Amino acid sequence: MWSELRNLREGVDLGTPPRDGAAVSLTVDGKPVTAPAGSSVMVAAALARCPVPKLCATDTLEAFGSCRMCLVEIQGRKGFPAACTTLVEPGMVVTTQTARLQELRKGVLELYLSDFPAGDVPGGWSELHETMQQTGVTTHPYVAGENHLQAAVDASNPYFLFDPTKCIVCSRCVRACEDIQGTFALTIEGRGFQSKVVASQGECFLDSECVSCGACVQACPTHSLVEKSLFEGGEYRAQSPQA
Amino acid sequence: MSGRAAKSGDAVIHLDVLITMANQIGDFFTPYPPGQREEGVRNHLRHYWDPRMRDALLAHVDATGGTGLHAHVLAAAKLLREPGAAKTGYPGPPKA
Amino acid sequence: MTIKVCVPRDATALSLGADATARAIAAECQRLRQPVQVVRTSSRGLFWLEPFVEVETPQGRVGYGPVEAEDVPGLFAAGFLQGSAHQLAQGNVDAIPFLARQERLCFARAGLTDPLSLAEYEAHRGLRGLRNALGMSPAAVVEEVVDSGLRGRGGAGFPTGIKWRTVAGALGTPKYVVVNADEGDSGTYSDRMVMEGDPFVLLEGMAIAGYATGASYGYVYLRSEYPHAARVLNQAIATLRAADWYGASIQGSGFAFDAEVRIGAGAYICGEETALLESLEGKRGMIRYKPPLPAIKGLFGQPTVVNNVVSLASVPIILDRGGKYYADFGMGRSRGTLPIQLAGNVKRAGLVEKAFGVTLRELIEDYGGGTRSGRPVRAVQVGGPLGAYFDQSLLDLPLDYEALAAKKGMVGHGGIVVFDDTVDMAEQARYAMEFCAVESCGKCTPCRIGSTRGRELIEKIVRGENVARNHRQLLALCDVMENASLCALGGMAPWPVLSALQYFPGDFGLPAGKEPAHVV
Amino acid sequence: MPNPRKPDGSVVTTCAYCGVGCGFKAETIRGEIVRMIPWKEGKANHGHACVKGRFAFDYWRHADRVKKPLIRASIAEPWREVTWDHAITHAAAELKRIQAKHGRGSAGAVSSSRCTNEEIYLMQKFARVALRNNNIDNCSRICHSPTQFGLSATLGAGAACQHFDSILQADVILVVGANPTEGHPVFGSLLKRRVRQGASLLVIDPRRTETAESAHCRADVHLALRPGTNVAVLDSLAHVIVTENLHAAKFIAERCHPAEFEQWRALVGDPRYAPEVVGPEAGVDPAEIRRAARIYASGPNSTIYYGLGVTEHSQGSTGVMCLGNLALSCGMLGREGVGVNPLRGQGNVQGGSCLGSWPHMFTGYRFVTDAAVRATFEQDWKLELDPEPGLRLPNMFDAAVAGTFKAIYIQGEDPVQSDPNQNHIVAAMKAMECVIVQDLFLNETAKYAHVFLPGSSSLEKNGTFTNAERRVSMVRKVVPPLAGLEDWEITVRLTNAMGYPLHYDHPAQILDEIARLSPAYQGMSFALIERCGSVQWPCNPQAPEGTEVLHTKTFPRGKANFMLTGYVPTSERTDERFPLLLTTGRILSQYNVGTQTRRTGNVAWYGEDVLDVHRTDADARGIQDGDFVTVTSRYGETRLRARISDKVNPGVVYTTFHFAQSNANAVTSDLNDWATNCPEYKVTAVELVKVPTGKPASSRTPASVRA
Repeated sequence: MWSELRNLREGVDLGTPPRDGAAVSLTVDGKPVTAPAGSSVMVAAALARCPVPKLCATDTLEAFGSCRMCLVEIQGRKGFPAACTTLVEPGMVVTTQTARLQELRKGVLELYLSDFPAGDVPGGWSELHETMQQTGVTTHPYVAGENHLQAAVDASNPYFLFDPTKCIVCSRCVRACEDIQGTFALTIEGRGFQSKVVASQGECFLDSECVSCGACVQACPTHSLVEKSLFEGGEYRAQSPQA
Repeated sequence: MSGRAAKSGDAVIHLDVLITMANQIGDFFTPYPPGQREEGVRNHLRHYWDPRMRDALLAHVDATGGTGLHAHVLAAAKLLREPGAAKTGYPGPPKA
Repeated sequence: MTIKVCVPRDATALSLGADATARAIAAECQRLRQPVQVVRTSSRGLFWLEPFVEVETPQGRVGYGPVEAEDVPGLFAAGFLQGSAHQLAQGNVDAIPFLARQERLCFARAGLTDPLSLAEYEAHRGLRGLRNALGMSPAAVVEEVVDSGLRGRGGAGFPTGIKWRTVAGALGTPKYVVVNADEGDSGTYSDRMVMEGDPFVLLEGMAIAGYATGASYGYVYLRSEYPHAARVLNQAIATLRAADWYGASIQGSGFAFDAEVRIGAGAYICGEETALLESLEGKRGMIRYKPPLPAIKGLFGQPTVVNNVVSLASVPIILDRGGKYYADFGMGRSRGTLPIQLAGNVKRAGLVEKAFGVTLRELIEDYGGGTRSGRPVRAVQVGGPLGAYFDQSLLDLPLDYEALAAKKGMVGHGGIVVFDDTVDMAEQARYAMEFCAVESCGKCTPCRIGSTRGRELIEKIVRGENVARNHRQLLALCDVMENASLCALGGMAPWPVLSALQYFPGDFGLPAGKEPAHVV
Repeated sequence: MPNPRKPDGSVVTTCAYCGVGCGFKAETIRGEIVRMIPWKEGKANHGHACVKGRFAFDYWRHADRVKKPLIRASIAEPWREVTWDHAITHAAAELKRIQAKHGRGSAGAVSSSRCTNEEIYLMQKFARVALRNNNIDNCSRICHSPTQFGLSATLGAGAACQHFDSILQADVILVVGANPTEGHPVFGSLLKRRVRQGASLLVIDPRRTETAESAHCRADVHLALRPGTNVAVLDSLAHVIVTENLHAAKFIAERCHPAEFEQWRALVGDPRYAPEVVGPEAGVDPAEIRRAARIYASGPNSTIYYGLGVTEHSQGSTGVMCLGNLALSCGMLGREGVGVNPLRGQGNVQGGSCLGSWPHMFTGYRFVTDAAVRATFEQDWKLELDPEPGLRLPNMFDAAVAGTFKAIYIQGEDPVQSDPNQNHIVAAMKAMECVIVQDLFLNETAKYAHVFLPGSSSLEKNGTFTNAERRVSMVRKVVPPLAGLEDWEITVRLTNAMGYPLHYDHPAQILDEIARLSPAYQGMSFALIERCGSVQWPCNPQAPEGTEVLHTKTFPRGKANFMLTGYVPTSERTDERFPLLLTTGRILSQYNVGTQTRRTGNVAWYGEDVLDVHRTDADARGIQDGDFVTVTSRYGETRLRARISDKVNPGVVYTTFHFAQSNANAVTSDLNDWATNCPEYKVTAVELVKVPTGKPASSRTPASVRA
């Protein structure tokens, strides 16, 4: 548990926690690179400066493997393993950019966009928007499908709000509340397409067990959970009543 | 220019407060064997009390023989007067 | 002279009135002051004849079915206790073609014994496998199972022996045996028949697995929809404990093994081994990524062997008669026998345990007798709701893991569902996507969102909206689901859809023959 | 929601709230602070935060901020705004007048742990060079001064032995009188993470705190003892260890004085400390005391974390010594995952204690009575210094009431609300002729002040903080100070006005001076901190980039000392008039006396101090959830809203003192620690009487109380 905390670097997100095992050498897109044993292929790709797209992965949380954006091809392995949940092995040959991979990433991102407010695609600067730029996918072909775009915003917490219409159910917030903070206030309610993030037993954030540490806001890759103080007019600015 | 402007013996703190504090210090050192007990209390008073508090305590001992003070606290107060009582550095606990 | 009459206690028989039949027989005998012993046995698996009553006569067992309560007086009048002829008579049971031509190894005792009688179980070669195993080294037991060529009967088809070898070699104790008794595939019931009809063979298989891999505790993860199986299994476990076949030192051998039943909560996804383990640990049934394999890091993070009920129920006979005996059955790399379950629109629905190699057509026509409605067979789904739909042109495929996989079909859990020519294959494709959407655990995006989009696309195509564009988008979506999903639910839900598109394009309003061959 | 605005600038700084000292990036849009993001390279928090640091930073712009210096002749008159020069000159003149009239010892100064190391250092320098006496104290007097005394007495250094991450190597975690999940939340998360990984957790605390019992984190042993019986229970743990031979004989032989150990073994081995005797008196199951002792002794790595629940007692220092003895007896020192670690309350309470803001000590815990030490300071400051220890804060108030103490300069503290026996404090304040308060807001103490110097928040100045693991981190100016001067500049100007020439261009030079004069800070400098991110003292040639774990090879005095820690029950006793025991504490969303957090959105969680009462005690007095009750003690009374809670045992009631209007400290006693006068906040005999309200008792839980 040592390196997972002490080797984190500001402004750098290798995607999965930094390990401190013995060096493992492999090649990514033809470039030789070494990564500590126990690291993911995603880390090796980032160290080789050919980062793979990611949404549910961040290096303060253990790999989860749900968004399927980080699929790569590895020599000798069938199919398209996820870079975040595949550990580096000596002599591995990894390819991160192929037409086939781009096709799959486009397919997955289009599914995400089919349930995301189209109006907020331009002008956003979240990790989701970065992934759109990285893959060049900003539209989707699904017309008038079932969606969550009418869900109500929960602004009960004085400092941050939760806009479920932008939630991609990547569970980074749930995992941050469990592993980093240890309060276990968030969970996923429902299954399949009905899955949604809720606090405690489906209460608003303020009434739930949430201690407002902000770890979930920091972990959210889409600004679904976001500080109120970032919005115009600051009327959301969390002054106490007398101010 | 010596640091002592206030006349010694000023009633810095009410006498009964001083006696209680001194006895509390005495209570701590009670488990130590005789000899070490008095040395412990004396070291503490010497290094932690404002001189005017020490002087007020000694004035009480001179005036009344130290009524209200535990036996080993009284003995410690008398030790304060011996020369060389000003030990350098933290006295540390009385050496076993 | 007391005559023995057997009436099944199997859930299918019960649902068709077996209890009423048994009560009627007993009452009739009492009225005629005829000493009789009515024994509630397991079912033979001839479901179209249930309740199937058997009478022990000097010429062997004579079967009658389907016997409802009001048929009983007529049967007695015709001298049924002596096995005489009657409109419901099926003659000597062993001679019934449906049964005679099967190779029943795992289901050898089906219909013969009282499921909870340990004595009867031992009398029919029960516990020999475990006794032999305890006399061998754990490694030798593993190799015996490897030699048998037994592969996972749940659906994955992974060689059971190799899995055991991995768990045996994994570091860390305690280790666990977990039985996947979720049996979520529509139209399958072989697990249920084992657990209700011959619980000891499963429990014996679990003990052997524990001995071979170093696991000392087992969990049966049973679907909540099988209450009878739960009762029978718990009674059987208690019996084994009392008989010192489960506990701290089985038969004084120093090998400890015990087990308990845990009830699932109705999610199909918990039939997938990692979601099953999550559920068993009291968490949401969500998929864990692999590796690490459960054999290395499974239940509570410990090495765990996860096997299907039928896989484990096939182990005792392997240790009893040897791996080679078992391997002699079957073809190619599909060794041994598979209990196939005929269901859907079929004339003779029931259990057919055959060696691999039998063709689908034999199963459907010779054993199944064609459709129940009498109309021609138009489509067949093999291997559960994620299996491909085959039309007539593929019915000559042999039952073999590799042969079916080549046609994007799968052996799965051995379920075959028959459809006649009234079936609408576009609706079946839509249902496949809807099933995936309802049962998706919601973790990975291709399945969570893709299944709903898939259903919507098929509905548009059927409504004739932008058919060409939506058809192209449906194929692209199926490609993403197949290749990007985290588990087999999202990964294989497209198979029934693509096979329906390829073999039955007309049902979708698509021109015939132009379909790219995705099911090569 | 639309897309949020994107910050265009950020400054890495350190949180000003609790002793964890989290690293933050203050992010701005066109210079305006919009959010605080935890710094992933912060070595105390690794990218995590809590509600206070992460969100409750808006107090700095609150309308109540005083932006101009204020003076008035008497506390009856209204304030008058004046220029900085006018206020400083006036204050200096008053101080000089009073010292001339009443003697040099009649004035003093108090620094605060909410200020930077540099500001604390300047305050003690101001007392010694400007007031020319040693009447300087700091707020850790009323919280962790027993830590400094107790750990120095046993281990030789009054600071945490480990760094926070070391808990990840602990097999057994003993938490005594502390609730990290509320008081030190980011460290509390690390503790809970380690417990989830399988470490055993032992808790000694009268309350069923969230640390003892929460999701996926439950104490293996929770000794819910009666308040005031710490030393008895800790000695009883020691009794089990010595009588069952669980102690680490090799460690004791090598690193302690064997004779002292024998003396200590004889004391704690005495039958009166057996669990069977202590258990009933402390209200704890003897078998659980034995189990806890065995788990702690077995280790292999057992670590101790403790808080004000140990220090704020009349035997506070003795309690800390018990913990030192316990660790020494089992050899739990000098490696990862062990140690005795105070969870210091405020951001810089460790800085406050090691930078000489004591009446009896210079920086680095060296005595003013030590001529050699005094010489180094006299040589550096070019001035003869007072050789005798000065007045402690409680002594200053006593002396004020006695009429011999007339002037005080208080920076960043609010003794009227936070110090015990409030009536006594107010009397002392009124008895003084010149009270100078330097703070962000007009606090309770300012009501009795004659000069108010508007201070600057941690977002408006440069400097360093030292957190509870001895980690010195950088505080960087994000926005200019609202009142125009940074706190250190104000103290420098006041010192100059008193006639002692003092000049610094930048706090970095003050830290260089501290390094020159303090062995533990020898190698410390702004440049080093910039390079390493943060540095844990001692930082010297042997440890050029700081020290993570203390006592690895030797103790500061070579060997460690076993102190004889006999149990002396507090004189605060319950009787028929005052049958219940009140203990006080803190809550996550509010901080200390609430000056900052009351002026932020945190009031959404906790808008008023509330009294937790067990159902049996409430029913016996007809008190219902939400009723107001009068809490009376031998020292005063106050009114609080009651909340029925199972977190306290029958016979014990609990409250916080975050809100002025609840003046919980009106009831706390004037008893204090024998060695340091740290007040005994944790044990006060009280009685509750329901306040008759016209309307029916409110059935719902008070809306303002979420915790």
